[in-house]
Amino acid sequence: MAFTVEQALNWLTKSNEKIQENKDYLSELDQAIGDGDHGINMARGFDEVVKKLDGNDYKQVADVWKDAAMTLMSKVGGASGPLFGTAFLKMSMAAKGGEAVSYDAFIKALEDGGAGIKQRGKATEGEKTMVDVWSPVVKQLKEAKDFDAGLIRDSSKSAMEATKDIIATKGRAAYLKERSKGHLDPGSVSSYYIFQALSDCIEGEV
Amino acid sequence: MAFTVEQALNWLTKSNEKIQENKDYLSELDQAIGDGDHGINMARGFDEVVKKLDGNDYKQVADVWKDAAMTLMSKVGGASGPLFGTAFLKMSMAAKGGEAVSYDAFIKALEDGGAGIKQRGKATEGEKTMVDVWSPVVKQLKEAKDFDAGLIRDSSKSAMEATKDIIATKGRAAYLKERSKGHLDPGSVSSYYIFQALSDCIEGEV
Amino acid sequence: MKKIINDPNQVVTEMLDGVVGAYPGQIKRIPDTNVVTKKDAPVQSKVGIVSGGGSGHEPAHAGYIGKGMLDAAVAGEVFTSPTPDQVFEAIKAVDGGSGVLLVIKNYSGDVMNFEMAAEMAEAEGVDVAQVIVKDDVAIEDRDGRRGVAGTIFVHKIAGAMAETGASLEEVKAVAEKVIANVRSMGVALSPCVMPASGKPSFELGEDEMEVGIGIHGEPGTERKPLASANEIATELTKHVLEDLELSGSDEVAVMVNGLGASPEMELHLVNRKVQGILQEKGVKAYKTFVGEYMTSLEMAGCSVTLLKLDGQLKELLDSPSDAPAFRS
Amino acid sequence: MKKIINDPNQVVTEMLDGVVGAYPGQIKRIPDTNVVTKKDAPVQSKVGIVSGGGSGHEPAHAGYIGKGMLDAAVAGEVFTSPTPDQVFEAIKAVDGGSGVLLVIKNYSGDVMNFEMAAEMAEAEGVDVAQVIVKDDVAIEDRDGRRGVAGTIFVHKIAGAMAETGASLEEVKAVAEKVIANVRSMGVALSPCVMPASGKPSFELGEDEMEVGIGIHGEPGTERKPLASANEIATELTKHVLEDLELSGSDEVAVMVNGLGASPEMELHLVNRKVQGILQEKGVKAYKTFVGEYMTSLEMAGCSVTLLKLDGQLKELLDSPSDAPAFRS
Ligand SMILES: Nc1ncnc2c1ncn2[C@@H]1O[C@H](COP(=O)(O)OP(=O)(O)O)[C@@H](O)[C@H]1O
Ligand SMILES: Nc1ncnc2c1ncn2[C@@H]1O[C@H](COP(=O)(O)OP(=O)(O)O)[C@@H](O)[C@H]1O
Ligand SMILES: [Mg+2]
Ligand SMILES: [Mg+2]
Ligand SMILES: [Mg+2]
Ligand SMILES: [Mg+2]
Repeated sequence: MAFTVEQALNWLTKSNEKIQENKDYLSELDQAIGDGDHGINMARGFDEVVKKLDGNDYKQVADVWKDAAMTLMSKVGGASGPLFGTAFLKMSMAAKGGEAVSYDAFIKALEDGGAGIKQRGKATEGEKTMVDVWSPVVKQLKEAKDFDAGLIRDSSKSAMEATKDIIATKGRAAYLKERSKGHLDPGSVSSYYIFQALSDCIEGEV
Repeated sequence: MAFTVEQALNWLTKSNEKIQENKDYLSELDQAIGDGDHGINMARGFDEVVKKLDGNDYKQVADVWKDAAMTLMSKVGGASGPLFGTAFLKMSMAAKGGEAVSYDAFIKALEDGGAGIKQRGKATEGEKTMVDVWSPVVKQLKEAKDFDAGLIRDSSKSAMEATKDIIATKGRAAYLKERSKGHLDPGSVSSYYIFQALSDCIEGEV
Repeated sequence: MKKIINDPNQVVTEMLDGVVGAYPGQIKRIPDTNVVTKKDAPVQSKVGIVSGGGSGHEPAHAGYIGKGMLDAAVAGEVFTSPTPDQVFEAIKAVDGGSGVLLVIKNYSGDVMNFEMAAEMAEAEGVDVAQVIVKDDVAIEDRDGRRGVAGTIFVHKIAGAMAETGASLEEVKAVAEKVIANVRSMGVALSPCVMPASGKPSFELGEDEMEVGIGIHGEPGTERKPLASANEIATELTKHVLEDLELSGSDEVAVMVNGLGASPEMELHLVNRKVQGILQEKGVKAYKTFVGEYMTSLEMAGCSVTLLKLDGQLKELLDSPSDAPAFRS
Repeated sequence: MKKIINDPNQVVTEMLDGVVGAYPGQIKRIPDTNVVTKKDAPVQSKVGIVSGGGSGHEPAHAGYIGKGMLDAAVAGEVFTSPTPDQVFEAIKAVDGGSGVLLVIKNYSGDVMNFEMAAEMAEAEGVDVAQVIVKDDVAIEDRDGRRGVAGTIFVHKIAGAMAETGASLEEVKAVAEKVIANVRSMGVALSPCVMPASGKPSFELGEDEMEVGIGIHGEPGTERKPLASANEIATELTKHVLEDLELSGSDEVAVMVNGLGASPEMELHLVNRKVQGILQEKGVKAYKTFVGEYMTSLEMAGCSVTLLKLDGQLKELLDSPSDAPAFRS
């Protein structure tokens, strides 16, 4: 199977839907250990992404991701804006040149995206950031042979849930030290929604 | 009967007691139609008056009143400070030169005191200020022949209560216009306590 | 009551320690009083300017002491006029031989206490003049109007005039000119809490606001449903404009004053609309001040002040002041 | 939620209208952005100074634009870093050929967005330097420390240095010197409410306070029983002093900064104690600033900042600034 322009568009549309639905929940999570704007930031950004994509006719997956990246970077702000922006930009760079993207190319793109987040955020695994979703998910998907909706869903869910027990050392939650424990990381939860949306898209087409 | 130095001292001591007891109530009244400090102002001032009087040996009623006046003026502030201060100062001026004060001289002193309030506050009757206690009380006491504890008590009580229905045109309550109706005037209530204290003193000695 | 205080009965004297501690090179306190003066007071042959009133309006009044503004500020207890003896100390401390102007806000208490101080000073041969600021258009009756944020413009312009070497009469005249041309009106979204009583000055529902409030936590003239920044700005400005009667080519100074708790962000939203209204009317905002100038403890809300200017007032408004709360 | 606002989603853009409306002679907005610059930007051959961050900290950052301070301020959404494209616009607008210094507060978001903007500018051949303010001693780990009120001293001193015609390298060096010598810590008595969500940033009991808070409504590092002004001042100053390691003859600049709702009276009570502590230690308060410089919407509370000074820093601190929120 290969990942198509249509799927790329679907993925972002579904991501937006999930983020809009869970906007308040994401902000509440951020309120507990951050500054309470994560849902607002993400909802603003993904709404703009969908608007941007709607108006265009795409030939390449890479172009969809590039427009998403640019929109996220210029509309989200905060920590999550440059991070998700960088992720999609790196994915776009990796996927350049093909109408559809093979599983291997897709995984390479995701891997570059995750690496971009790490680099931009100067973060590694175990710091209670979205890296703690992106890294384990990419690692598990690398071991599969083809798109697997269930694997995407399950791996992102357990990774997201595991952020609850981590003591933050990056992002605003790090100011709380021990008090950050017992709360999910908001950026990990929104990353989880993005992977759930991906899983839904794959499932719809397989 | 004549009003003695001892009674003058008692009067102020009892006034202070009543004001301390009703400090919060006076402030609440002021909160409804003023700025909520009347009890605090009066309690601060009368406490200082008693302290001042305690340390001195007085030969004349006029001197007691003068020290009370000066203390009220320099310790109360707000509107009530200069008003009560002026009242006692005018009373002191009227009573000068005698160890004890005859009923006629006492009434003359009260009358001057009330006139002092009117002049300093540029207020007349019916404006919902302490004038609405001082004026009617003085008027009624003028018609009596001698000190009459009951008359002092009753006249000041009914005058105080009558301030409830007045629409204020002087003092902070005037800003509320119609909304000032239905509330007692705080300065009238503290004047009432002062007259009640006077009544108690008279009664104790008659 | 959540406040950063020590003993509620010592807030004024401790606050004055803090103020003088912040600007020890510029101001000093007269020992055993609640009077703060310029460090170099009295300034020989300059008219002295004294203002003051109850505390709780910070930076008013001590923050306005400086070259080009006040020579002394007298602090009463919270929301309580200072007593005549205190005002008298201030007058004596700043009289440099050319007399002293008292800037009084129109409240029974302030007027009486300052008046008595003036009588005391005159008895000792000091020339004293008084002006009474009454800029609050929430009160219809002109003589009964409160003095609120417009007082800052009186400080500034009288202070600048005194700096030119003008006589007491001239300084008083320009202060009266400001008073004749300045109008304010305010709104509160929440009450304030007096430290000594610990109680809110009034109760207000979640969706209500008090329109026409003063600066002492008194209730306003009208209670209304909470409105938007545009509506609030429009209502306050409307009342001010009705009373000031500006015509197309007039120039004004604008002050959007925060009462304490409202974030500066919100003051700018109000200013945005005020500027829009003035522009529509063709009235020029010569200079605008947005910030906390005359507060009411932690009250949320704001006031809008307009001062109609002429050439003289513009020049005096622009002239230098080194007062900590009003540098220009 | 009681706020003087219009549409909660338009507060930032409307606020910027209000700010520019207040000082149209000094500042202007770059059309279609949330960037405000000096009216005469770029100043030829002067290093440009750009600061910014989320909104809700007013008068930071646009209030610090002026001769001797910032050339531009970039406003993000409330408590949200501005995006790289906006910062990039600011950089381009103020580059007068000698390069641009970015003053960044140490938050993941600010650092990343400004860094990306710097990369964009460098790609277009503009010389850009960055400094990251991390003055909040509530965070033990030095590299993780937030940038809070100490940022104002960085603005002031870097701005003054740029005015002397210094090179980008020199301006950056003096900004780094300020950062190395400035420490802050804050306490909150009440949370703030973000306009877009309408919810308090945290819940706090009637007798509690949050110690070690930042300026974005994040919870603090410790929750404690509400303390007196003296105790609060002592605790904040203690942590700041422990980290700054002052000796007897040192001179400092002091800032007692209100977070939004606390009356200036309370800030002066805190200042009183801070001055007392410094005096006891024999440390000289060279200059003191009491007021709202870096706020957190309507949060009640304050922060204490100390900046250790040397001859150069004193001179630059004293040099003139005409920024509306910091005139000197
Ligand atoms: N340095 C970092 N590296 C990776 N992710 C980070 C970093 N800092 C923050 N994040 C992520 O960003 C999320 C917060 O995003 P958001 O609330 O939108 O931004 P802000 O913290 O600026 O308010 C966190 O939950 C975390 O997942
Ligand atoms: N002009 C006036 N003439 C007479 N009495 C007045 C006048 N103004 C105020 N008062 C009296 O003073 C009382 C208020 O005193 P207080 O609360 O101590 O002062 P303030 O109004 O300055 O806070 C009022 O209840 C009223 O009786
Ligand atoms: Mg956040
Ligand atoms: Mg009162
Ligand atoms: Mg009062
Ligand atoms: Mg944020």
